[in-house]
Amino acid sequence: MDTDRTAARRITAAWLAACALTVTSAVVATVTDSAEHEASTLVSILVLGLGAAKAWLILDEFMEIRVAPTWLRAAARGWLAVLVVGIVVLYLQ
Amino acid sequence: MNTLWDRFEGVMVRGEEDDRIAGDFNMWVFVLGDLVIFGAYFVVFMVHRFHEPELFRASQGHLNLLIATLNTIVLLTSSQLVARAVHAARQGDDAAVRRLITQAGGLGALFVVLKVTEWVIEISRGYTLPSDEFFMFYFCLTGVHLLHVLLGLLIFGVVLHEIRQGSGRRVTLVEAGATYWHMVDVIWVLLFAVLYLLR
Amino acid sequence: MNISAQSISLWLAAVFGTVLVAAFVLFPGFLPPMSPEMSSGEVAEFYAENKTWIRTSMVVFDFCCVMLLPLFMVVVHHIKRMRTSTDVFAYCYLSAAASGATILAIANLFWLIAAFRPERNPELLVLLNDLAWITFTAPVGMIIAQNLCLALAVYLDQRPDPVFPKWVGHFNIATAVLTAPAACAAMFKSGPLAWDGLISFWLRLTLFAAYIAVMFFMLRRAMRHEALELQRAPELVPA
Amino acid sequence: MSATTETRPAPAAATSTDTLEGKRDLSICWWITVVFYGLFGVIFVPLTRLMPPPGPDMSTAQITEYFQGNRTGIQIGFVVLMVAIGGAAIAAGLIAYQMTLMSVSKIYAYSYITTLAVGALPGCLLGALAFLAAVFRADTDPEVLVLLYDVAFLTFVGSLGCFATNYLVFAVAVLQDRNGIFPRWLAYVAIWQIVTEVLAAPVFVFRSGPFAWNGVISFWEGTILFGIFLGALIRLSRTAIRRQPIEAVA
Repeated sequence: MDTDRTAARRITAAWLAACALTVTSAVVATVTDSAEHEASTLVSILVLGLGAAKAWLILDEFMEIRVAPTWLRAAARGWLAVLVVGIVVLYLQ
Repeated sequence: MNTLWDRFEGVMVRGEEDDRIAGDFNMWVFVLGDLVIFGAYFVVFMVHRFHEPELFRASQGHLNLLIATLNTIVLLTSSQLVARAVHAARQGDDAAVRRLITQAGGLGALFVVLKVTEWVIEISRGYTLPSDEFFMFYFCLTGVHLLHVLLGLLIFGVVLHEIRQGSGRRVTLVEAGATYWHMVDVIWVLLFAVLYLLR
Repeated sequence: MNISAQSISLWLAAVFGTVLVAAFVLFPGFLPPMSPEMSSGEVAEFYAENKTWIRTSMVVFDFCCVMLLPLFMVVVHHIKRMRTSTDVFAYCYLSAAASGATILAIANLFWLIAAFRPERNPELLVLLNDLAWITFTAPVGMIIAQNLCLALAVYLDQRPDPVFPKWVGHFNIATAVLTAPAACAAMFKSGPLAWDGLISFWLRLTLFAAYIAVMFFMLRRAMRHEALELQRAPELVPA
Repeated sequence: MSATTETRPAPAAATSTDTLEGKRDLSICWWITVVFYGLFGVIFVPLTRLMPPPGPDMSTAQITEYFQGNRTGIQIGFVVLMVAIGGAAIAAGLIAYQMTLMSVSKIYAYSYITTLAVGALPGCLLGALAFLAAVFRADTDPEVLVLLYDVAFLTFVGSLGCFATNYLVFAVAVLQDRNGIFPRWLAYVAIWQIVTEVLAAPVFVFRSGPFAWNGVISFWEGTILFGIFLGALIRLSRTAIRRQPIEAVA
């Protein structure tokens, strides 16, 4: 495991990144409220991607999936990937 | 003896401890299970959204995005506090762990307060559970998530109690509590994206 | 201390058992038992005519049928005294007795509800009457489970002087087997298996009465044995 | 309820006897539990077709046809259930007994057994009785059939409290238990069950969609998770029986 100081820094970095992603996705979603159909579909895909990135960050940094045994890492990441792809596919129908 | 299946059998059936995994193995069964269940909820939501995208988009407009975004920040902050608490617990710094967990619990309580106010606003404007399909999903999904947040606060209480008792298992307990709380955070992040932002 | 508890429970069952038989005789629907093939007119007329007797007898019935529960708890106590490897049968017996008593408690409520407004639409009276009779007769599973657990406990009991003689086990098995066909009362409207028939009504109820009587005397015998045992070595057997 | 023997069995140490020998009463109860729940599945799915449930939004004519069409199946299935329902009580007794072996107070075991004793009626028997009453006569008025249809499904899918308490008590007991009678992850599966009970609450509001009594979330998810929980409980109960050291029966 990395030393105490770098661990703390990694957590803060992951936290700030997640907050930034939240705010940007909220702003982007509200800005394109009035836009016509094509733009909002594209934006929705972007928003989903940002959400997935946040989830990946939490899994990797906070839940320490990065250093977990392979089966657990595969299970967690596999779940996230399958779910997000499923949502996008269902959204695009 | 230690093929994967045998270790799996050992932990799952004979309840032996497997320390290579962060936190308590049993908690991971709960977390992964819950993620799969919530995943099913999202898929069902998307299928029903597919049938009536216009209704869902219209009703979604009535949601209060400000409180939801604020709530996401609150939960993310609480989550990173818990992550710090895990590292402090590994250093054996009980005082820091107690402080961080209490702060995280406080933010969790704030999340509950914000969520209930958001509901009250929605209900006061006439959007209740049976009013239409979107709000049925909205109240049920955020309701079940709120139930998980309350369960998380209860777990923090148990962790604080165990630390005050100085029980030998407190590092595993803090890790298990952290794993659970992060799972609640992951679910909220996805819920926020799908319920609030998906236009 | 637990001897007096046992004797109180047994006398509760004895006294209220007899009152139960009286209520049974007074209920106009039991002697002779109402036929499932009565038309809605006849059912409406039955309730209109006998509503006072139906109400009194069913209220008394509702009072007394759950008073038998303490007797079943005395049985649970004696199962725990048996030296089988574990006392799992005591817990199973308790669980079955609890659910069984609830079923009886619900059954007579349907009669009382029907008799409350005899001027009701006859179709609804038929429905309530059907529900009452089916709930009263068909669910025999709990009694079967009780008897089965007691019988198994008696067979597996390895005490030098067993709590109950082996024939009590056979008696329990026999009662369970002969009560089982009463479940078919929910299928047939005529013949011995109907709810007024020989097997589902007469055999089942006489067997139930006989079962309570026999267990009453066997429990008194087991209680006396336990009292003797307590005098000889009080510290051995915990309270 | 004083136990005759106060010896607390040793926790699941390696030395425990891993056999079924000498524990005939436990294995009898275990086999009765397995047979009962197998029968339960056969009765409720193929025979009476109460599960998977037809929707609450069926018309009166469809409901009448649903009953008349499967009259014999319903009668045979539920008569067998009337005889076999005792298996549920024996299953409750077995698990409650195993909970008395835990290092926790017996209050949990007593609560476990009483919640199931209560739950057996509204949760299972009342629905069966309503169905039997519905098909008892060929000429029952359709309005009465719709009433009995609602009584059956709303009691079967909608009785929440007794089972939620049961799962809660079981989860708390398993989490606090130091003797490791059941592994802790089973307690977490029980907590899922509580969540599915909460999610079954909307069946009293909705007639269609995922939260109706035949909805994907309120019914299917709860049933699938119940299947997982029951399978795990029965399998782990067997392990607990095998690992339980028994003093030599004199």
